Amino acid sequence: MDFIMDVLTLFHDRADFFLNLVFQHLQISLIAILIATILGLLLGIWISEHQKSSNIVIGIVNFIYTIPSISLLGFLIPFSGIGNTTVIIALVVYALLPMVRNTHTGITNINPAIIEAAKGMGSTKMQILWKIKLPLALPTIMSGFRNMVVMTIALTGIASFIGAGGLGVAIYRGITTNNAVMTFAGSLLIALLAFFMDFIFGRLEKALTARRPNAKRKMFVEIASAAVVILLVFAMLFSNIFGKTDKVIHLATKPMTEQMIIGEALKILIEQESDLTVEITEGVGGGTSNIQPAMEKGEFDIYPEYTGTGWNAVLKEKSIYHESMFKELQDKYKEAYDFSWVSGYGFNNTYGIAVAKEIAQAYNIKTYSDLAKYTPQLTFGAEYDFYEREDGYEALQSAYDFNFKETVDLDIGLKYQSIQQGDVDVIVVFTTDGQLNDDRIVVLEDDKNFFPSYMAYNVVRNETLTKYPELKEILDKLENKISDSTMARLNYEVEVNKKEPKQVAKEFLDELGLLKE
Amino acid sequence: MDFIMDVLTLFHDRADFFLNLVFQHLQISLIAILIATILGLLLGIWISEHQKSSNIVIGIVNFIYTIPSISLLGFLIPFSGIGNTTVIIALVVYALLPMVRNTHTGITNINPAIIEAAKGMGSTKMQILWKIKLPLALPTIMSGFRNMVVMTIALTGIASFIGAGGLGVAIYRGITTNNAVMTFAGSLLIALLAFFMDFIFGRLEKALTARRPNAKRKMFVEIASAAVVILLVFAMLFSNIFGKTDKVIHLATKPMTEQMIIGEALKILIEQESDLTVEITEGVGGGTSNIQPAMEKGEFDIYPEYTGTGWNAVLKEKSIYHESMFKELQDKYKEAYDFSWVSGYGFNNTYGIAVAKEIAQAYNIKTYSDLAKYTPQLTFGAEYDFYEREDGYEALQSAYDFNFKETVDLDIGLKYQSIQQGDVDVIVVFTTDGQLNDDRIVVLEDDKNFFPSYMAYNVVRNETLTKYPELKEILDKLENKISDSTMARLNYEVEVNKKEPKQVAKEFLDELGLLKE
Amino acid sequence: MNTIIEFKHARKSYGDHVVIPDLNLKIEKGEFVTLIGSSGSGKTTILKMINGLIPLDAGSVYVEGKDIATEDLISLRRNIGYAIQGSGLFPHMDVEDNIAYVPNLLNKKDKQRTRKAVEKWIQVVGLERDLLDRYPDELSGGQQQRVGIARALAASPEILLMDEPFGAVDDITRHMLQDEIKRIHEQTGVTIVFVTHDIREALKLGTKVIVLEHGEIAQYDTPEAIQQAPANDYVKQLISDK
Amino acid sequence: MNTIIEFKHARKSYGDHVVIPDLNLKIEKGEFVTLIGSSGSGKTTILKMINGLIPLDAGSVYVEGKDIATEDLISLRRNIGYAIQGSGLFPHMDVEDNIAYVPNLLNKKDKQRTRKAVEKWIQVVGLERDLLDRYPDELSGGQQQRVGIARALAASPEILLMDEPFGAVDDITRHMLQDEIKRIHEQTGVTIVFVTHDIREALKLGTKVIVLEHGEIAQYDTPEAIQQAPANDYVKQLISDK
Ligand SMILES: Nc1ncnc2c1ncn2[C@@H]1O[C@H](COP(=O)(O)OP(=O)(O)OP(=O)(O)O)[C@@H](O)[C@H]1O
Ligand SMILES: Nc1ncnc2c1ncn2[C@@H]1O[C@H](COP(=O)(O)OP(=O)(O)OP(=O)(O)O)[C@@H](O)[C@H]1O
Ligand SMILES: [Mg+2]
Ligand SMILES: [Mg+2]
Repeated sequence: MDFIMDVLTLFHDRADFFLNLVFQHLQISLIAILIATILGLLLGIWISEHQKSSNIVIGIVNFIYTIPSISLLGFLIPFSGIGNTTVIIALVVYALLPMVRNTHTGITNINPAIIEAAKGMGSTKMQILWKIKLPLALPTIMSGFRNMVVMTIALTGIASFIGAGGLGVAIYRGITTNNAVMTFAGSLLIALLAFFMDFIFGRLEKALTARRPNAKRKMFVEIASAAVVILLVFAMLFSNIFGKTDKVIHLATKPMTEQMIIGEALKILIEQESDLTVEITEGVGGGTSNIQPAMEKGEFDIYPEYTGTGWNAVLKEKSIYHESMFKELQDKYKEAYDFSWVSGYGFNNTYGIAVAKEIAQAYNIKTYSDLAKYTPQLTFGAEYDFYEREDGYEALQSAYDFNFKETVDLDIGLKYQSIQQGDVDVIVVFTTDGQLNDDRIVVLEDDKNFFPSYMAYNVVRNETLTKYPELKEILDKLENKISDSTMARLNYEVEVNKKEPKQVAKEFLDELGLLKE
Repeated sequence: MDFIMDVLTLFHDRADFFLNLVFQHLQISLIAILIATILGLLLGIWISEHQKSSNIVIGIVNFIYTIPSISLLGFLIPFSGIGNTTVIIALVVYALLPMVRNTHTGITNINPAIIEAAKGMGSTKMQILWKIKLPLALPTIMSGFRNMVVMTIALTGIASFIGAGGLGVAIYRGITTNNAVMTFAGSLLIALLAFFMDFIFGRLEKALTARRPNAKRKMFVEIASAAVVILLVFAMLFSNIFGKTDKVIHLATKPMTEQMIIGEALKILIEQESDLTVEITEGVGGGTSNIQPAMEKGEFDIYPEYTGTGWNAVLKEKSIYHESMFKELQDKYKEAYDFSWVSGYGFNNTYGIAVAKEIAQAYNIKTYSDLAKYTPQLTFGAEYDFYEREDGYEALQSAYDFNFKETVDLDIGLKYQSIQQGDVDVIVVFTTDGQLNDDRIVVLEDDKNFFPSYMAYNVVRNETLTKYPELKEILDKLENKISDSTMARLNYEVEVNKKEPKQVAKEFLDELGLLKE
Repeated sequence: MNTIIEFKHARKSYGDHVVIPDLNLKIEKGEFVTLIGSSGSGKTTILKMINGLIPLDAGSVYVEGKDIATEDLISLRRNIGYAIQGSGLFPHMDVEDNIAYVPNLLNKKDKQRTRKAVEKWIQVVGLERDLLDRYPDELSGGQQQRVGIARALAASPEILLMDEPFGAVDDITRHMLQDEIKRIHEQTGVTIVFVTHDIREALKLGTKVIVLEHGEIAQYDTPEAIQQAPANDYVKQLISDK
Repeated sequence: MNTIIEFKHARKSYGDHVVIPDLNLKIEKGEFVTLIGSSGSGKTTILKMINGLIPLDAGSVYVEGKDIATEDLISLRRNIGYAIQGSGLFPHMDVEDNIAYVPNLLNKKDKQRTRKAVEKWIQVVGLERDLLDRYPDELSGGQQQRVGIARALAASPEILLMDEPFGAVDDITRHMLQDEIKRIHEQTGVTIVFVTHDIREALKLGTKVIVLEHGEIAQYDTPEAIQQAPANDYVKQLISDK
């Protein structure tokens, strides 16, 4: 029961997030369903009229179906790139199997006497198809169609693999972060979507095949058809297919709160200051490892990145990054990818050490070195992980000569609670944690630069910067405008106060006087 | 065209490997298909007779279908463990969708006048079902059934996720090792299997529904039915369902040649020396990371492991392992998992440095330190990777004061060729590489123990050792019997001479005088 | 003689359209009752009420004294042969299987006996034995109809419901079939309810004739009585056509 | 008069079973030809040869002088009304749509005119207008048959093929229908080929009568000639039954 409550709470808290995913999911799957229906019907009809080809066509459809989705996507990406188009193509080809075979079976199993009668009346092939075969095959076709709808909605989960969004994002995020509630929430919504769509199509089928439809039924057909059409149009409108105007900046963010806030802020700012449109692909699963290749292909133009991550994860350097190496970072990026690091935001998202304010004041502790003197009287808390890392506790201890009275394993969720309750005195944090936005806690200065540096910048394709020279100037408006504590505060607004990232971004820009009415 | 040739060569070279996978794949999918057919038919029939329940049942079937396979497997493992049972359950529940809906549609769309006639003759419900409804619904049911067969065969690829084998092993291995040929080969076989099964069932359907079947057709029905039955019986016999006797040792191996050889050798030896039966789960995808959890659950009893891997990957220690720490390794394993490291084989599968024999003789080079003196005259080759690793080239260079005339990036496939052609003088190898079994190459001694140690042992559950005390003694028969060069030679037999691991294992045991006739 | 079929205030309607308003009827065991009436007057409906294929809106039908609403319909129907209007053959079975359908329901094992019975009945309805492995759609209309009759007869029932059984056969065959059915009735004493739209057939075959008009019985009497004293104009017009 | 339908050495067999061995036949424009013969003698087969539903094994069929093997069958069939044996209604269409099927093929837009025509034809075959929105399985056998006739008539064809069209209706309705069809024939001059198994009907309606015996024409003449000089015993037996 607790689990169910957690799921409900999650839905409530992240309503917008899920709504957005549901919408993307519907958009992708409906377009795929539409195309697959038309294509599947055509193929199914065609092989019913050309029986000889039926084995070949069904064989090919079978063959395609057996291609693992991961291979199929990999195969398609060079042609159709990352995003909706590829996913839709993949969904369509998988969806053909039930459509084609059921259409074929439905049509070829009609009582031949009825078809003979229609022929005898002088119907053309087309007339027989439309007036006799399709209506009589309808139940079998609908059975394949409805299976196909459920399958496609389920399979649309793969869209998130290649950054096309949909509820797979929630599932995938849940799996990677070991968040069972999130995974379940995503699965549940997919199931509900499938259930709902099947219900709609079931009612539609019933209404369509009803004898002497009464007014109520007729109305239902109309409403339902209208709803489907509206959904489709909606989906189309919002889809990239038509949305690809020339002056669009494609912005990606990683699945982190602060990235989402920054993404929204950039969108507002850029669209306000120029005639560019910003399209955000939010929270790309896998973060850097999936954004970087798409940046290289030009599918994204810009994303917020951290210097240390760029150095180790992208450039695959082994050494520890410090800001003194920024020039080197820039140069290597330019050479390897022709990207620039521009307009640093001014905050550093790395490990930090925080102490309870009382203690900091009592002993006048400001830096790690200050802290070292008092460690024998203090209790230290960090996640299990931190003690295990090579560059974790032990290294820190020897770098600053720490010698704590006691060290405690703390679950990440309980860290802040523990320090507030006085169970521990010192904790390890991430420097932009939303929960640092708390008077009772002070983050100390890493005066020997022990922890590597992860300053946040924008990574931008130089091509984009050249094409839209106005961009750089706009990005500069946020240069050094966000300190660690500001970022923590903004994160706090989203994570604890449950505001929308977009809202927080807006308020922050307003605060800076950057928001025009 | 080259690609196709590569695939064909792969099939030829690994015929046994693929045949085995095909067999496993067929076994799993046929059992799932059998169960799904029965269950799907029953459900479909039931909801046709109880129309009111049809929405609910189809809703549930839809719902189940939308559960992502990864979640479903995860959900099932606690109940049905790792292996066939879980996979089959998952496949069955996914297969229900097309079976149930098509059965329902087929039955409910029969001309009611025909059913009325049957009723009028005094048929019972069962008689109507068997004599009228099912035969008339057959085309629609078969259409769902054949879709289901293709889908299930395709989906059986997921079996490899949880060590149940099947062609997914090839695909998955191909993807993780970036071996497109392997992935394609696996996919192709799945497609061919699907195609073949669909063809068989298509012919069977045709033969079954044929009017006035002639002798040839009748014979075909008989042969095909017989073939399916035989396949099924075969599958059943070899499946764990009946194979679970009490005295079975479950042995896992990682997807590495030498592990397969050792696995076969252990099987021969154990079955020869005791009344135990050994069941090998060969080449578990993901290696240690998937074998370890299954060992913990008791699904595997024993597997060959390397000390360094145990230390870093299982115990998650950060430090570099050397054999001096073996006692610590043993203790930690005992404490954490109650496993033992027993009967080390005597070989160390780690990095090594090899030089052309001529050079080794000319300069009398035996150890790395010997080599150091002559490096200014020698060319060094290694994979790109080795230069990148923190503990790779640079560290090696400084540890031994190497100073090569030139360093070259070499593709792993070309390394041995290059040294034989004299393009390079020194290469980095794995110490048990099959290709080291070559007179022209000498592996030097790592006299400062620079490379971490990966000695091969058996990791065994203590519970198993207690239950079958005879086991330890048998394992000891191979203690220290395999040197690096012996292992390399055995690998060579398999990888280059294309012998079967089993054959190689047998010959080796014979060589040691351990094989009784 | 005792009553074998009885309708008491039986009523059937589809929506507003009343097909059988209030039917009261007794049929004695061993009678050959012919049922005549204009197209759409409810003849098929009455037959289907007897074997429970059409449930009543009101009233009851008794067969051998038992209310069929509370009886086991399956064993009831096995005792009632039913030759369906048109033919009502099973499209997926060949002629042999169609005729053997009811025998097979009862006793599957004795294939030989069933085969013999089938061969007997196909001859009774005047068809060649080489039609036995044809499927219904490979037969002419009249052949289909006769297979339907054979199927009804093969059940060796106590009551035989025949719905325009000779409608699609030529006159010569029809006379042959009329004689056959008359002979069967005389030899076995089966009770027959026989729908026809041919007044000559009705008068020739029936020991009793029912004239139906808009779902109501206009006259129910022996052929002689009907010819001598037609109950109303409709009956008069009918017999004038003879 | 000129020949509208002509068979030249037409032949049809199913496997070893020869249905029509060698048919030669000329039908003049405006005739009302009735076709009679025992069940299974090949009447339906001959009709379906005329509108090309059954391809010939040998020989040819000419309609209005053109070999139908090389003609556009679709426009040919649109000029040929076809009342199918049984009824052959489309089960998924209501009565109105069934009758309007051919008019709708030709001209979809003029719904009003079609509706009017449908109402006319349903009255011609003696059915109530409130059957129009029923589906075939909601009609009695005779009602279905009459809808089938109405569908054939609604095409306003030049040739009308009718396959035992009055087989399932009662005698009174049958007389009404016979009169109607005779009237239509006289008024429009349509050529009619009319299969029946009722010799009285054949003689009453036909301007010419064909007697078919095992796929071969036993006699083809005016009703009077046939009655006066029956060609063989079979024909004699047939007309004796009258
Ligand atoms: N598909 C088929 N296979 C084999 N024989 C067939 C097939 N179709 C029809 N026949 C045979 O062809 C012969 C002529 O059939 P047809 O339907 O023309 O007869 P008919 O004169 O219309 O008879 P009826 O008066 O009973 O309708 C019949 O003996 C029939 O059994
Ligand atoms: N499902 C239905 N819905 C509405 N009316 C129906 C339905 N089934 C039958 N009827 C009507 O019931 C009446 C009686 O039908 P029934 O089949 O008993 O007639 P019948 O006497 O057998 O006629 P025929 O001689 O034409 O076979 C007909 O008017 C018919 O239209
Ligand atoms: Mg009737
Ligand atoms: Mg016929």
